[in-house]
Amino acid sequence: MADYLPHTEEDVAAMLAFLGLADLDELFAAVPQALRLAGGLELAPGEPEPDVLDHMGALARANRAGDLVCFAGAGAYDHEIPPVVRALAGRSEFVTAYTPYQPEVAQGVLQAVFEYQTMVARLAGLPVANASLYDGASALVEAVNLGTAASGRQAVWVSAGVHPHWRRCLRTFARGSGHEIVEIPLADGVTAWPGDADSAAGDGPGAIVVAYPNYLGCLEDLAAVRRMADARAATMVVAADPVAAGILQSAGSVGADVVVGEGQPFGTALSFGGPYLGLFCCTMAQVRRLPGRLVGETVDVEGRRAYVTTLRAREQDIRREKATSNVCTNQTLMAVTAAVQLGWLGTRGLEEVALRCARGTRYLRDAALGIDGISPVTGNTPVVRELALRTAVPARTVVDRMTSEGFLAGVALSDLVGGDGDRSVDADAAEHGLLVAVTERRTLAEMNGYLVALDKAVRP
Amino acid sequence: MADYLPHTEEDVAAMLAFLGLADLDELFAAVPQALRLAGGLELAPGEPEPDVLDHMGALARANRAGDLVCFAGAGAYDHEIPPVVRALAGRSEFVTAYTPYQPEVAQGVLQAVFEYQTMVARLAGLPVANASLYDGASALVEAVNLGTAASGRQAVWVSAGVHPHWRRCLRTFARGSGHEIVEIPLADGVTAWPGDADSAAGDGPGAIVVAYPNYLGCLEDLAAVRRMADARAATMVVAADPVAAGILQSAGSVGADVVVGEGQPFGTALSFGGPYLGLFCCTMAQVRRLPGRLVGETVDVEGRRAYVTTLRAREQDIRREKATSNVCTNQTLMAVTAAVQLGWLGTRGLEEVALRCARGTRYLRDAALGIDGISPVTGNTPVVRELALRTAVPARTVVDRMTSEGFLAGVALSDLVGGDGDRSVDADAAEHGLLVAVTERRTLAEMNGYLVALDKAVRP
Amino acid sequence: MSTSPAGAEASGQAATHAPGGRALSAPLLGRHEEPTIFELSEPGRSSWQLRTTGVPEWRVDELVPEGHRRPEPVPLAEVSERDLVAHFTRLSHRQFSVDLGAYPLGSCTMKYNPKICDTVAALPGLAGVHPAAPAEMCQGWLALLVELEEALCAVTGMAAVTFQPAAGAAGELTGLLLMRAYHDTRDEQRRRVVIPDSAHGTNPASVSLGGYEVTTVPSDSRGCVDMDALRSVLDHDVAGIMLTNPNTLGLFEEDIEEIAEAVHDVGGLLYYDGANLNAILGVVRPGDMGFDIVHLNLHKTFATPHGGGGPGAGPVAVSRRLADFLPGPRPVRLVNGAQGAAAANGSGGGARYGWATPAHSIGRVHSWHGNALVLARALTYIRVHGGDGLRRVAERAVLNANWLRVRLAATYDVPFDRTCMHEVVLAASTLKRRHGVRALDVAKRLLEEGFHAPTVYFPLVVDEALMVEPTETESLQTLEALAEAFERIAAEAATDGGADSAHAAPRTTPVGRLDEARAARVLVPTFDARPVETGHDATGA
Amino acid sequence: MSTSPAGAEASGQAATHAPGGRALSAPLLGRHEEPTIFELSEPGRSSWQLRTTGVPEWRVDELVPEGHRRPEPVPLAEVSERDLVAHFTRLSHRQFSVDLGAYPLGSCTMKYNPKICDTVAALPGLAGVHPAAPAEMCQGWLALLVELEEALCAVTGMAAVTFQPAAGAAGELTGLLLMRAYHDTRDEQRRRVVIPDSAHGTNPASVSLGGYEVTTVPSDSRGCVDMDALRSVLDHDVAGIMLTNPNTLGLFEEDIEEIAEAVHDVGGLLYYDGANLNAILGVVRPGDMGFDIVHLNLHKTFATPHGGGGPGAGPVAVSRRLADFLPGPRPVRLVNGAQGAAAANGSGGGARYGWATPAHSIGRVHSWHGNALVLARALTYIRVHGGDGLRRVAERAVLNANWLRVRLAATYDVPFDRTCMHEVVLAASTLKRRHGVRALDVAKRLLEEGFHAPTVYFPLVVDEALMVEPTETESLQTLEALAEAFERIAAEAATDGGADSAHAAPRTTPVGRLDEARAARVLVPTFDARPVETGHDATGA
Ligand SMILES: Cc1ncc(COP(=O)(O)O)c(C=O)c1O
Ligand SMILES: Cc1ncc(COP(=O)(O)O)c(C=O)c1O
Repeated sequence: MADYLPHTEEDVAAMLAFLGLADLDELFAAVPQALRLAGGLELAPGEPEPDVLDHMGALARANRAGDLVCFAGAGAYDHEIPPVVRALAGRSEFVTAYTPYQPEVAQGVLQAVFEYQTMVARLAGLPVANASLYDGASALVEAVNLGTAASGRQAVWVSAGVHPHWRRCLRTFARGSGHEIVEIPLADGVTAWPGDADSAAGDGPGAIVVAYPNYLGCLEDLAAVRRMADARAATMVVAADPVAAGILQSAGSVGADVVVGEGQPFGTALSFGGPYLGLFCCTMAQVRRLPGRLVGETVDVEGRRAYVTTLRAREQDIRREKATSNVCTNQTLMAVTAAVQLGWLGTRGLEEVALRCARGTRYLRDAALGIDGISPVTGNTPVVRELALRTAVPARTVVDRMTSEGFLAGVALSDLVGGDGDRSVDADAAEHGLLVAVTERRTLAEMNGYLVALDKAVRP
Repeated sequence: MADYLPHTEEDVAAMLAFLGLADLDELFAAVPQALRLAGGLELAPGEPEPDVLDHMGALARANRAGDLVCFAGAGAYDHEIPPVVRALAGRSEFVTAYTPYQPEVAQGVLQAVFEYQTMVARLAGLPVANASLYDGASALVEAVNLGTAASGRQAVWVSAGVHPHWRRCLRTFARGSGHEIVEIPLADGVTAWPGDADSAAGDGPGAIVVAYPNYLGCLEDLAAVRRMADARAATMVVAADPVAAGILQSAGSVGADVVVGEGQPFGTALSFGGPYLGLFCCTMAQVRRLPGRLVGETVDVEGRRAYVTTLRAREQDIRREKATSNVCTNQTLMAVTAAVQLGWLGTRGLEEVALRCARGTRYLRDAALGIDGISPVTGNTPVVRELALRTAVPARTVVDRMTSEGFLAGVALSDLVGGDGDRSVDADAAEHGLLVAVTERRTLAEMNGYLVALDKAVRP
Repeated sequence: MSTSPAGAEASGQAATHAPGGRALSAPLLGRHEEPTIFELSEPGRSSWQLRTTGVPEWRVDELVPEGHRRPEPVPLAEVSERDLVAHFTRLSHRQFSVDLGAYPLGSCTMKYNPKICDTVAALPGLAGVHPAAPAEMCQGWLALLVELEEALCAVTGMAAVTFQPAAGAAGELTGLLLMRAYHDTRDEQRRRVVIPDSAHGTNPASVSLGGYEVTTVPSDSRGCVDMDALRSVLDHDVAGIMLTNPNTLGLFEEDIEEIAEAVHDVGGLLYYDGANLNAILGVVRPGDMGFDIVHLNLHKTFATPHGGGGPGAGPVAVSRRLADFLPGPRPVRLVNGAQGAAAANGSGGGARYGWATPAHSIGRVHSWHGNALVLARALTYIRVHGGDGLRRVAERAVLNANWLRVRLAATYDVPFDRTCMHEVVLAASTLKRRHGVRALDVAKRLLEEGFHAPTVYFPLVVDEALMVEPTETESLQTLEALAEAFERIAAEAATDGGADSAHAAPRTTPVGRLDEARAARVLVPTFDARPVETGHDATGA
Repeated sequence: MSTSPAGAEASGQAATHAPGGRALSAPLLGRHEEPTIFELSEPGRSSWQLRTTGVPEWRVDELVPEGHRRPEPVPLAEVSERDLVAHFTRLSHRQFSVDLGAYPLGSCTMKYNPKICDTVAALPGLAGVHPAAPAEMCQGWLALLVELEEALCAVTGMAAVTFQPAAGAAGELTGLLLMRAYHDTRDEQRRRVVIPDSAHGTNPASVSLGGYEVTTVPSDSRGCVDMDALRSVLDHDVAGIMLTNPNTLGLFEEDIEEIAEAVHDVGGLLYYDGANLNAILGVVRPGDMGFDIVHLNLHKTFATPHGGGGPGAGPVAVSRRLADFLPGPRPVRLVNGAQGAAAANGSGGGARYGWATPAHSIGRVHSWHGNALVLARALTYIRVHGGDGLRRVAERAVLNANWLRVRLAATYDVPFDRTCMHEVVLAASTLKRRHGVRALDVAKRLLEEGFHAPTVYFPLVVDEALMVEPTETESLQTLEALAEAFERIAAEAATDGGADSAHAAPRTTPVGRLDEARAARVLVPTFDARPVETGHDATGA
């Protein structure tokens, strides 16, 4: 009988007596007899912790992906996470606290989030960052909600260069919000925006969404998007990669109204996709439409600097159906983790990571394109962060073959865009496209081993 | 250039200027030129943490022992260490603190050690326990120092049932202390103490040392030892196994003056032999001879209960050459760990662990003795905790063979007592004796697998 | 010594050169401010260390085209690893948590978070897996999710589960989109969703995002849904109703069968907000009550830690007829029979688990598969407890709440004083009327008494609400101490100077009450922000 | 609110039923006592969970013979896992540590302990290895130890190392036994060992345990060994001399060459107490100074954490002529060439490393091989720094100490005011004479200023000593803040009421100054102890 309950037999008896009840069942008198669960839950009986650890350990060992050298990215990256970051972010005070409803005893989390907001805002080149959203996709959905609310128009132009899963989420939630999602195709890896002529037709977009770099690693022309947005009084939303931002111009500096991103690269493990971290930044003009929590600085009764969640009137618990968003629990621990990781990296470290990723990508690209059976998906468009290769055999086959060589070769585009194709790549690339990511952790030796295996894997 | 130094170039320059020095070398002007190290240390240049982790990880993987199912004991046991104990004992406040010289900011460690002392004293059945010593062997050495000092006589009778390594340490340190160590042989696994006649000859022992159970798992007659000690006004020292103590009478209850032991089984991993935990308990009469630190309860200026290291006048920093011991740094973190582990086990848990170890040992013994090529080393003497089997082929061969079956079969007596034999076992057993330990972690399935492998391994 | 900023300034450090080794912000030593990491920063200092790779060291201008390059590196803090550690360790000492003491925060189920779950979540075989790895390479994860789905179905009495929603609110919106998809396929345009006035704020917010209008039904004198009021708003324009049972007053909706019947009669669906499931584990199942859609808060009922505000996990379980609409792809067992554990023996043989997308899936609601590591923690918790243990959890949670209710009924208002479930809603209305001590004051005084405060001013239907959820992992001794603290506070309020004392609380914490109005009026959302006048006070309640 | 015991009693809990969930002992919330785990205990409560084994459940009387059985289980605490966690987490908040702030404790080298070392020490492949496993099964460990031995030889200039000594004092005694073995084999009966009056207490204590008599030599006006005094005590009865260089005054013994020559001339050996090695890493090596035996405190110089008082590691390095006496067995490379890393690729081929016992070994000094996991941490630290990094460590450590010396010379007495090494010994003699503020008071006031206190009243040769060792991991900003704190304390002492204020310190800590006399007079070594009169006050200095 393994559990964490402190009640002794005597405790239970004494408490029931105090309540004047005969047994525990009487506590549930309000539950209609007919509904009560007879015979208990259909679940195995409890097991002691060591048995459970054995089981979970066996499941973990069954994930052979964990042993592969990772060249997969597509929004989830294998970056260095040093012991010091794990140790600090793992402190139980951060892990087992609730949302800071009593700021006097929550300055630890509040200040860490305030520092996180500052770092993320600097990264995006915007003045405001919130305390986190669920992940990149949910941050984008919220950005579109904000953007359309700000412009008052429901149509949304979304570059097909935005991560396919994020676009899928936009379509899902549009069924509730009523947004009209218009996907703009790519040509050679960059968005082919409609000329003024085309778009004059019909209601202009309330928001325009572009990714920087986009999910194929290509660098879009943000200034052009800004001009388009100005011309149409639309909100400019940029989904920016936060690591590449270490060497790329900030979207804010080019005039983005909202910048969102996936914060996983900042200290969070691959984790089979979650929990991750939704980054969200906006201009001061939009702060009252900000989704989620915001930590602000203030003072206490003695004038000491202190932190508190602020502009609460936007939130669901106060504004209810009029709230800017329904988000309550967010990803605070990942935000704290990001603050620690960015504190560890610092000004030079982040730049160095971004640079090393770009160098690795460059090295692998040059060498891979030398292999016959390999060609680029995005022509000669400059890429950072990701690399889309066209492989002679279906990309999925390449991935499968390379697992036996000890490599997670990348992500087959077919797994991202689905069989029915997508506006980001042509039908052939949708089947033969392999998306590869190289982080600062990949060594030259690993890449050379990868190239040998790739050479074999692409043979018919 | 990887390190943990905060000094920027500017800091160094400013500090040198403040000191009126031209360069860092001037700081070492007092070091005779002739002695200065030219060309720096003959060490590889520093490596970044990830490289070092790769290297240490490779070394760890090269220890195949870690993958074997452990049936080895001999004073180091594979007990359950739950995540909760690792988490609490691993808190950085406990890990990175120094000896509690400023009690006002060290109540955490001090109270934890006070609780540890209480638990260990209860276990031993004595009123005083110190704050830890290095390991079982050093605790025994200190016990003999105390015992001879108390009786004023240098001769020490040591049962050959005491762990061979501990006896070896006694002999090593006797060269400094001048103690005359007399080892008393075993017969059928228990000490064959000299009759009054023999011992009348010569100066009687100042201390008598016995193990309970002894290193072969056999239960000695403690009452008889007490009588001997009384007859000779000698100090009775018992080296007791702290886990077996969960079901065995306490040595204190039988009149031991000093009880020592190895505390590793209380939450400390096998750790290739260290850091471990020296347990040390004694009577109130001997408290002024206690080696090492002692935490006591007191009050602060406001009358609040608080803890502090006490009876400091015994210690080396005050008493110097007259100190009861030279120990300064001890094994506090392991003592704190033991307090957490014993807190987790509690009254019932410790008894249950002791009981399960005894059951496993019983099961394995009955089954193993059924295999031909296997006989007992200690006759029919009842055993707990350890089991000494005589194997048809040399025990070392059995151990080697069984590693390929995935088992650490035990410890060959030849590895403990050395080639030149020992007074604890006969010459044959010294070569064919296999010491086996079964903890509460060993399952029936593992034991049955072990028995099959053993059956094969003992064939000529 | 002074704990005022003067005291802090007394350190004589220029704002941008705070000493990383000074520990005055650690409550162990003082009550000073902790410098921000930016104030601890010193140009040229660093902590980062990256692997030696041997990759050619191209310059940035050889890699990034003109016009895309960042002129200057992103200005972050530059600190030594030692100062990084000291800073965040001190911050952690300025933070209350379950691991420090009782956290009776109503509606949050702040139970003890078993450490074994941290160990599981850190297993490289779980934490190191890329979400896009081929199914054959992550059989363990798929087996884990399928096992968890089966367990959650057993607990809720539903047919299938999606794990994508990252928290309760995300589960709600997902559930509402499922509701919409269901009605759409039946060509029914329904515009309204009914929720009780006691509902949690996320419910109405989610309804709006789901494209529905909120219709609120009042609670009756018993604190439950007013049946007549409900019937009066039910028609074929109602897509469904969102309920949590027990409701946010901690009361079991006794008329649940009638409610279900009434809603189903008009073709509506019942949505179960699972935030309060802890009270009924193994006692009664949402599915048996007639609910069609259920979201669970694994970070409440199943003890996954809250992380200071998140992450959570809000899986949604549905009845058979809604299964085809679930988000995809979903983990599925390919050949039956093989249990997770079996599959875990792994490698040998082809894959036993894979992915599948339901026929009429509403699509993705998460970048990947949901908060996977949180799900692994929940399964661990469920396995340790088993069916029997989960029932004990509910019994003890309800027992604890009722003990507090009866004990405190003499001192505090208990708006609905009958057997409650896992939490009890007290009120400070009398204290406020008689002595001017409000719920907020009671909350702040409780901090001085060594306990986290309960949830205050929620549910909105109760004046001066103090919503207390002790959870099952607190002992009778802790409940007694908590009750005595509540009683001391009430007694003190009646003494003269008592109210002032309550208003002055908390006085033992690193900071006292904050100027929340100023935080909203002069918004400082980052260390770089210059004071910005945002006009009116927007702190809300 | 009251923080007196009355306040604690106010919780109204019987001593044996303290509430585990009440957090008033966490400095974040209050200043109350933390109940002992025994007071949190409740019969029938438990935390333990053990593996399901399927082993037959024999009763204890079927396993343990009559007369050996324990009548009652050992009475330990019975607490829930939740209360266990709360108890020890709160205790951790009542503890200062390097991770919270600067710890300038002289002679202790409290530098930052890199977290990477915790990760290494937790590797199952290191932590899970049984010490008696066959050498073939622990090649990684053997390779690690051989690599560390080579590194320590490079750092000390010695020929061989034993890892068995668990701490510095154990290393000292081991070294003295080596000294004795050396003289014995040369049939020389020498009875005395010389140590300076500034030596650490473990030195004389070890000398006695080594069977030698202590001969103390005074320090001269420069704070170094008085050469004339030394020469006057040197004769063929002297087995050797124990020195630490830099000495405990933080000064480098400039006459070290003459000292070595003089001692060697009479056939004595030189023992180097390595506690202060941090100052000279990569600058000068004990071997080159003429030392024959060296112990290292890895828990100082090589950053392994102190664990609240231990564990440490005190390996002993010796010159060629003493290598044959080292304790055994020792890890050795069997076939040369193969480096640790290579061997680590492991399995393939026969063992590259094994054990060997020196010809004239003095025998074991540890149950097994020494504090292995501490050794693994030290190697990790050495590898990250490399030869260049270790030299930087010494430079920065000495730079920091001298900066403080010069800065504080104006405010405090500096008995030996010349370039010091890694630490500086200040004195409060003037403060005491003028204002009645003693070194102890300064120490307690520093706690209120956010810093751990320096070592006080050591070395004994300095009146009112304040021994400050900042270490190299503290920044200039931290040194400035520390210096200002020292200065504030001195300035305050001069004001009226200043002395009283100093005597009242610390006032911001969970407890104030303790009644240490009472602790010794009425000895309470365990929770069960009834007050025991031990007669006179025995707290010592
Ligand atoms: C009753 C109720 N419903 C829904 C929610 C929302 O859940 P989450 O915070 O996980 O989004 C909560 C959380 O506080 C709640 O208490
Ligand atoms: C100078 C000196 N020598 C020896 C020692 C003893 O080392 P340990 O505490 O590791 O036994 C110390 C430790 O404080 C010391 O400072």
